[in-house]
Amino acid sequence: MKYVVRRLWQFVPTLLGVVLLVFFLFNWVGGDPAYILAGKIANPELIENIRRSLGVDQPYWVQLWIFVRQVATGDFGVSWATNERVSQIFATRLGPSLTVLLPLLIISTLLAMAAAMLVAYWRGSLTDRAIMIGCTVGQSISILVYILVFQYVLAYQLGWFPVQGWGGTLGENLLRYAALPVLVGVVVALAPDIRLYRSFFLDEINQDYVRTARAKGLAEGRVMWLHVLRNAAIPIATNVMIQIPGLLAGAFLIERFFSIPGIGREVILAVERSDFPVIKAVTIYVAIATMIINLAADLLYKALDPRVELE
Amino acid sequence: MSLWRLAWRRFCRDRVGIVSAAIVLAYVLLAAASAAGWVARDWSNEVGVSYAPPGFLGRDTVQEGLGEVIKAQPRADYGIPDPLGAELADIHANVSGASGRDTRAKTLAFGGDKWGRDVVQKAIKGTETSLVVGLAAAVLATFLGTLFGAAAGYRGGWVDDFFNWLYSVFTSIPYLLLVLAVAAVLDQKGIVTVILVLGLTGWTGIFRLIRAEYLKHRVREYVLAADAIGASNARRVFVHILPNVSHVVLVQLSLHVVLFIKSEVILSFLGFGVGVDTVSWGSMLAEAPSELILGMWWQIAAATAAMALAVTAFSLFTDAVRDALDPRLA
Amino acid sequence: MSLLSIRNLGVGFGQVEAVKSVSFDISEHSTVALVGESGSGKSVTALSILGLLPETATRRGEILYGGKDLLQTPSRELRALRGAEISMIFQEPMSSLNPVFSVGFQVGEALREHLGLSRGEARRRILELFREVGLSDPEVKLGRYPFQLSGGEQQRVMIAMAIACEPKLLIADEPTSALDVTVQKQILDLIADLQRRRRMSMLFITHDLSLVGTIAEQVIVMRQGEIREQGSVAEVFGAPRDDYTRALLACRPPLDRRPARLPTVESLVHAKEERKRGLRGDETVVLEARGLAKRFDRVQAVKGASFKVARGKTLGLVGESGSGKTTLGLLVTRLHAASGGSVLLHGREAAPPKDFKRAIQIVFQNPYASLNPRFSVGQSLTEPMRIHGIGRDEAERRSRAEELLAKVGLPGSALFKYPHEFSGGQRQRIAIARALALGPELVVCDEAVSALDVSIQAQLLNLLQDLQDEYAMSYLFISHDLAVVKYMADEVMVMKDGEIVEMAGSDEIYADPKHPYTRTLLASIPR
Amino acid sequence: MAGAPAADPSKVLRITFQAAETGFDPVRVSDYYSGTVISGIFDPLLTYDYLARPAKVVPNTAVGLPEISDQGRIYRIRVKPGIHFADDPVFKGAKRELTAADYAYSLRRFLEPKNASPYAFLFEGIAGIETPDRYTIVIRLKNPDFNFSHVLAFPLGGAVAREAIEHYGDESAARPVGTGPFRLKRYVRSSKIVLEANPGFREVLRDGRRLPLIGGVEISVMEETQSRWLAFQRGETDMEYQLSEVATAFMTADGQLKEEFAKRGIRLERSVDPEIIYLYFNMQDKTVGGLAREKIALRRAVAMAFKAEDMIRIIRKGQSIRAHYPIPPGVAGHDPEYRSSIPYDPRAANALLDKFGYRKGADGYRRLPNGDLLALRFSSTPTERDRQYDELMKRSLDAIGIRLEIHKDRFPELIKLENQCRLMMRIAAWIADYPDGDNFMQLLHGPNSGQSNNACYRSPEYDKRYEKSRLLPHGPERDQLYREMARIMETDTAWLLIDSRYRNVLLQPRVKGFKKHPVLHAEWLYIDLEVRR
Repeated sequence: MKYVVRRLWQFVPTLLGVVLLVFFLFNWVGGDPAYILAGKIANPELIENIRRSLGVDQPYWVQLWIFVRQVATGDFGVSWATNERVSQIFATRLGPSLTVLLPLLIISTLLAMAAAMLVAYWRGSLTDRAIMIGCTVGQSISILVYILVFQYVLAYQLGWFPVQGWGGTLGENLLRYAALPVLVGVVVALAPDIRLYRSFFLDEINQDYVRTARAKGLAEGRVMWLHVLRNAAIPIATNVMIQIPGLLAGAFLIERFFSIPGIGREVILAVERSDFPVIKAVTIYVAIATMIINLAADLLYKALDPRVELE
Repeated sequence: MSLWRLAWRRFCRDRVGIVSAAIVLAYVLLAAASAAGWVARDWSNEVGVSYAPPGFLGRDTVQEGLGEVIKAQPRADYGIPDPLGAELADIHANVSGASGRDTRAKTLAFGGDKWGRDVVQKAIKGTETSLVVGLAAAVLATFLGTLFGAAAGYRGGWVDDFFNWLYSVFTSIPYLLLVLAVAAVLDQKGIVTVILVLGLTGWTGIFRLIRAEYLKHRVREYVLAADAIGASNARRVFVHILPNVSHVVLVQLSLHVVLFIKSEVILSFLGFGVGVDTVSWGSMLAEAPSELILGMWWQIAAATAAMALAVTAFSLFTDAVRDALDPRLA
Repeated sequence: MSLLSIRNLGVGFGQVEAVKSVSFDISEHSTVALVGESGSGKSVTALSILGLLPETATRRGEILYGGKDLLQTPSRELRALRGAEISMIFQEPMSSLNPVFSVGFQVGEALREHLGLSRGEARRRILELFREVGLSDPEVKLGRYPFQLSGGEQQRVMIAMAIACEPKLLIADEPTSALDVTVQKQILDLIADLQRRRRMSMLFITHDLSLVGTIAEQVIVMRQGEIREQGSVAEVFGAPRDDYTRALLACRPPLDRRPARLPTVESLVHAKEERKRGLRGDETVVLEARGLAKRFDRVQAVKGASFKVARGKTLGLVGESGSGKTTLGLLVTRLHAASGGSVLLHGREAAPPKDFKRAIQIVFQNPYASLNPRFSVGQSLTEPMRIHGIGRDEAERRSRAEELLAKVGLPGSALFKYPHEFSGGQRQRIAIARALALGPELVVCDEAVSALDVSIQAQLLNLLQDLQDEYAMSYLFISHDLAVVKYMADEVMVMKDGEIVEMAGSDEIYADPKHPYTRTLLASIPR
Repeated sequence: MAGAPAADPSKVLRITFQAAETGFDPVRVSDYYSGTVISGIFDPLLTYDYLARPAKVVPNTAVGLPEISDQGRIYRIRVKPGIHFADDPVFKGAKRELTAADYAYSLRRFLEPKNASPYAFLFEGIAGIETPDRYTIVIRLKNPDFNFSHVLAFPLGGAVAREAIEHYGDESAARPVGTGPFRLKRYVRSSKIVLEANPGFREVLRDGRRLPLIGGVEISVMEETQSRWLAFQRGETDMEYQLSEVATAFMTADGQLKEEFAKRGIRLERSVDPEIIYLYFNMQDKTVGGLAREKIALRRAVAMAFKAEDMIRIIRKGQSIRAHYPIPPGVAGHDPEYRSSIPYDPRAANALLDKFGYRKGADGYRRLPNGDLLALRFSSTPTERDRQYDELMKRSLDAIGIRLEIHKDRFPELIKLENQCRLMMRIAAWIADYPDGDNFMQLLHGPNSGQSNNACYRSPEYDKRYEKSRLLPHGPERDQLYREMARIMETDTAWLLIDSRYRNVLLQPRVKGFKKHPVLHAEWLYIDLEVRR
């Protein structure tokens, strides 16, 4: 508990750094949103008026102070583009993002773990080499190509999935609309995951305790699925956890092609519109989420690995 | 025999490694030849009709040119004189008729893009661009990561704290946002920008690894021994430890080349790619979505094939290098 | 009647033949010791009994157990034997236990697998076993994870696991080598005791001949994959027939006397000449430490150590792992900054760092880690000279390096080779040569020979002694091995938990230890 | 039966937007998509006849067309009594009637500085609004304007209720309350907008049936063309008009729907959007600007080398027509006979540059007459579409040996620089806010520099004629002025007019009664759907 409190304190300098970096990038060198808000015909008074209402006419240090205050209070005001409350944007986007991400992570992790364990067990064999080279090839194709081809073939030509869409209920989304995006995500994630997890398993397979387990007379299945897996699960779980924040914002291609109202798509939209409150909020929120997930990953690490002492 | 030569021997025994190294080398040579202008110099020539389909049979050509020139004569001048009227009349008297027509092929061996440029030539030119982007960005990221990692891991103390802070700041911001933000900052578009965007944001992973290596090595006995004989800090960092972590650096460099080649595709898709005077695999793929649904698969096929082969070869090459350099085998 | 018979066993890994046609028997209720240095093939032999070698290994010959050839037995049947009838203990208890499961679970696994015990039954049985192997608080230990136990306790757990299903044969592969001397003895006694009480047979594998006498009836000496000699302990120890066995027996520095040179396997010169040790009291003091202390975060690693090192003499420093002796060595060489106290060179504290570095050199324990693997031997040897401006040019430095190599008994051609091309003993010679390159007055030898096989150890100790005789250098000789320290040192310090608990002349301290800890240490030495 | 509500809740029209909307507060939006939704929810005083072409202003919530007096300075309109806002919690269960005061409030909102309305410029001519009685609104203008009816028919000019705006505050964008045929049922920002028929909608009859006929509209935002096209083909959407990139997939070269689609009952409605796309030169720029003859020659040469035909054929995939006149078809003042005096003729362009001393240097690129380096800077946004513009520009300029620099920035940044007259060249588009030529001709009016006059063009000749045209209603006299103005712009070559895009609306067989209107955004009020099986 003390550890958690101490780690939470450590968030402060990091968050401050994030604030500075974000501010530097978006306020100082980023675009001026007044012009896009002004519409087709912009006269100077209108622009000034907008700039004043947005606060971008203030000196930089005032703007920075406002930003810091926003971070502290968690109130990022309203979107410049739509006047919607920023906090609400994030709240409504998180659900769909997670609806795709969680199944994607769970399925790809389980499949990759199973496959990685098998190839690690048969390391050096023809199967192993073939699967590894297959994974390398699969990894070398851009996610863009996967999306284009999967949507075209599986949804359009074969009609197995809807081409795109997002419904109102979780069940509908999960079973109907998220299926193909999740499939694409799993296919993309599988190849690198198998390669990575295989190396984790190989590290464990050569450990002394595996020999002990065999010397005890345990069956191979139990040696692999209990003793080896439990140890390899530690780096795997950490790897999965640290992927989450990146995926949260990084799944924008999938979200755009399959019309999923997720965070990634919102980020791209906000960048295109220079909608700074949204960009700032999403960046700060995701940064905080990243830190919390990292902390959670450490706690999970502790739960999985009794050796770890959290200090 | 030094460890490098031993590693080289081990590498030579790895058949997949040799084949992939040969492919990588072939790509590098191709890129060099393209940069030198020996191949694909005329990639921007419009040799075929728009979206010329692939086909080997027949070299049918069509004449394309100005249908409109003469027709576009105004009905009246509505009483407004043209300040250039005299000169233009003079020109029209001398330059008669159409401005000429070009001869274009109806089909190209591997197909053409929307301007009728050969997709294979584009893919070759794209190889040059993408490899330059991947390599240069990886060198930049590796340089930063290694420098920071060495400083933090070796020096410890506040230097370590500072770089760790920088690391956590950079990794807390979603990669995509970071890339977009840096891309927006460096508003000059072009290869250099892409390299900077990728390099300046991609150093974190390398930093973490190199820092860990330096933490490990700085207490190794050979480093203490170097200290004992009076070797300076700089000498220990760069002469003693660096060669011993160089396998990590090399493998990371190679991994990041692949990573950045793939990232360039995404950047291009978002419009932050290379400029129009050149072409990359990413810019070819970015054109693909609308082409594919029209059944014009050849550009996406050319770019994907060129990229998949290169990236696969590079990845397998990296694996082989990693295995060959594995210090546990030494 | 023999329980297990090995007939013409041969094991190969690719081109390398690790074991070449080995045959021996283990009779019921008896202990056979398998002795050899690293690479002799003793562990490979042991692992092949249970079929635990990697699949890449090729196997020939027969291993007969209960009328079956274990090499031909299908893996399913072999598995039923493992842990139940034949069980095994390994050298490194820490890594041999699965780090993420409680030790109770791991012991229980064998019980459930072979005896089909229920949860409760298994628990009761584990508690019995834990008591039997002398684990205190068995109820508490049950739920502990390996890392929460000391090395000795871990090995006790391994033993409990091994004997859980009442095996007929226990294979103990260097069960005590990774443990501190005091713990070593306890574990050894436990194993011997269990073997007698349970009337098991045991195959005891060790590199340490001194252990064999206390535990085994039969002894087999292996070298380079072959059996050099086998017979009863009395026969082999009393009248060794094989040269190698004889050498092994002689190479250990004896505790009761101090030959001028140690015999080595290659040169079995039984010198009768004895060496005098001890200080006269009027030697020049090269280095003096005053209240040296070092603190790491919360741990006080060294608590105020004061001592003097005399010119041309050796100061021994003994202690178990974690006692702070290595840290003290690093403080003396100023490789770690002390958090208290001072080191005086020739009575002067503020010697310029460069002079200090030249005057004090260090040789580390691990010959694999102390040489920069990317540097050729020539580079490693000339680098200190270049830094300190010794020698006019590269050619002169190179010829000096060749001289140094000759001094430590290596050919000049070694200059162009890299560390990995040398054996551990040779690397340690190179490390010594590097230390000599600056012509130091004091060399700190931090467990400098501990990682080496006894026969190599003897050569190195002789070399160090020769060099001291020639250059009148002083040594600070750090080791956990009391026999080695006694042989080398003129004066001995004993360290425990960061404190020097006793300091005396070396003969004196062995003959009449004052501090109880020193006494425990000495009592643990197998004789 | 007339009078009975016809809206059938099972008839839900499914359509897509290719870009996200920004919100539904009429004074705060400027994008097409938000406007589309707003026009379904709010009612302006006037509207356009659904079927009449060219577009004809007709009363909407007004009893009749405005009475115009004081030579076009005073507009008097009467609001139909008995129209109610859609039920909303803000009205606390009471029926809320639409009155003249609501329109006065709604129109004034455009001019309030704190709203910073992008469309304030449309209403700037208003001098004052009065409501002499509950249902009468009188608008006084600063200057005579016979086109003000178009402003009153502007889709964003619908009535909002003051209570709702004040109650919802910043949330007004997501909580529109209007009197229109639809109301917002479910809203997931920039992803899904679901409208349902407003049960309290006033009685509007067409062919004896009460409108709207459909029970709702479901709008999905889909950025990717592949997704929209595949979704339409799979029958996941009913209507799709944002497919020009893939038009060749469903259209023959002559603009007919391909056989295979026609057989499935899919229909194609094709019309030209009331818009112009043009390449402008910054007339204040040091390199390309100014009215000196060698500068005009430079601009003229670029215009003559610009491959407008490739733009239409390759980038637009044939889905646009060449623009000759600053006023597009379907907008009052358009002259179909007018032909541009600037031909595509790179050889002549080269000769022209030679004549004016733009000589080629050693690198094959031309220098300025004084020998200085010449490079034209073309600005565009980092999108795939603009990359195609870049490529076209590069190909065009290469043909006359002029070096091109591409300046990339995000759209807001470009607009900012443009308004400061700091860009050199850009391809811009203007779509009619209302179907009158003035809306286009003002783009070149000198005083509008730094606002809508993105070329920063100031020509006394042009401005003189423009100011004169402002006082004239639509007619031959004004048309003649417009033609002269177009020629002045051409001879100065401030713009090169490129094209106007086709709008190809694909309709599933179940969609009935659709006719693309040139100005109205949403035709949902009038269309019908077959009930899905």
